[in-house]
Amino acid sequence: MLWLVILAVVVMIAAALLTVFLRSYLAAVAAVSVVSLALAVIFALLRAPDVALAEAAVAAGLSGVLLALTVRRTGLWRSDAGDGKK
Amino acid sequence: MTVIGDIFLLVGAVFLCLAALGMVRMPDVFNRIQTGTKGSTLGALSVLIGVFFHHPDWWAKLVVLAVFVLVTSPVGSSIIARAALATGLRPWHQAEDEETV
Amino acid sequence: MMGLEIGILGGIAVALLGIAVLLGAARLVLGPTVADRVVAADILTIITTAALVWLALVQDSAIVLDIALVFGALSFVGVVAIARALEKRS
Amino acid sequence: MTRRFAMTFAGLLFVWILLTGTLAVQEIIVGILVAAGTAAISIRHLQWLDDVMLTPLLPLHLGRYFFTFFKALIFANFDVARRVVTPGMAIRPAVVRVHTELHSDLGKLWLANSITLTPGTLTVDLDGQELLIHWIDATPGTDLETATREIVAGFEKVLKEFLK
Repeated sequence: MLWLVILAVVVMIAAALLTVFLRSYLAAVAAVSVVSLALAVIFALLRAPDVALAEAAVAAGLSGVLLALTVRRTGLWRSDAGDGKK
Repeated sequence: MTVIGDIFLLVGAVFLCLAALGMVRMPDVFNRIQTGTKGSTLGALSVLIGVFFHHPDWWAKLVVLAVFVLVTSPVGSSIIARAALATGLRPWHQAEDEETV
Repeated sequence: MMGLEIGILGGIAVALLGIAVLLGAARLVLGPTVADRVVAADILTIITTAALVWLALVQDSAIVLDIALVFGALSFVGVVAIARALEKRS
Repeated sequence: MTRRFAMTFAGLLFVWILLTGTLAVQEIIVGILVAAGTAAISIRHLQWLDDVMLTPLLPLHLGRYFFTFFKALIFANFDVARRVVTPGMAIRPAVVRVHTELHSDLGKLWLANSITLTPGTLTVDLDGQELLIHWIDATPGTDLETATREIVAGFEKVLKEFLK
């Protein structure tokens, strides 16, 4: 079990670093949703199912949708550099 | 019963693992979606069946989850493929030309 | 850590799931285009849903199934939203 | 409209019963209220429900569909697994455009989903009656148009029994 928590933490940290360093906003949104995914798994592993439920509902779903819609509405994808059409 | 459940769980894990491996190995987005979505759908279904053999009293929620995975996973992959097409990723261009001839 | 018993087959299944998560995360980190990363996130959510169902079995608590359900539903909506936003940038 | 309401209501109530997992009277009453409310709100956006042809034979057709579908899904997985573990790239991607005879949105969605989970094919785009299909392995020499047509026709035949 401990190894699973460590694995989830590693994935979470990787995705969080990716969120910071990615130049494309949309890719960063995808990485953020992976962060909250890993966080929900950690909560579930640590036997806090109610917290995990809230985390899955709010962070994985709503914040991803909101961020994606924001990127779409504000046209921030125009400032994408490099990380896109290849 | 438990052994059958374990076998289904194992098969599901193998297919999920193969799907992820396909994601890493395939050369372009569309092939990644192909390998990823098929393997993960059957893998998830197989895990659900395995859990059903361990805990038959959970059947109702497992059925809802199975229907959910079956409906959403192909829709999700199709929509990503469509978005990839819209962003201008077209690795198969020559093949398409050959065909129309 | 928590004294949960997992059989040998179950242990192998966990290891495979862990490898699958790592491989998916590798595609998320490497993937040259945005679409690659979104696909990786999508596959990771499906793997996670399956892993949560399995976790419900290990912890023997049906509420984890609810987490899997909510998680599957909302992450699908999230992936669709990202894909739609990606589509618009063409 | 009544038909649509009845279908939505029945479906939602069924899901409610599955999720709560009991047949206790108070749960059912709450479920009826919630299902009726949700159905009343969402009914205007559910035009696709009109595409389902309700016949006594519907369960039979659904069963036949799922039989074909699961056979294809399992075959597809072994196919994909073989490609993934084969050293080198065992793929030759190509793209094909095919015409479908299904008119309803639900029918086309269902067809597209089925194709995505069939061996070697992926629905990329749906444009009117045209499906854009990506092939993972277009072996030279095979007639791709015909091969795709066959796959599409196989599902179409089953789906046309209960969808417009």
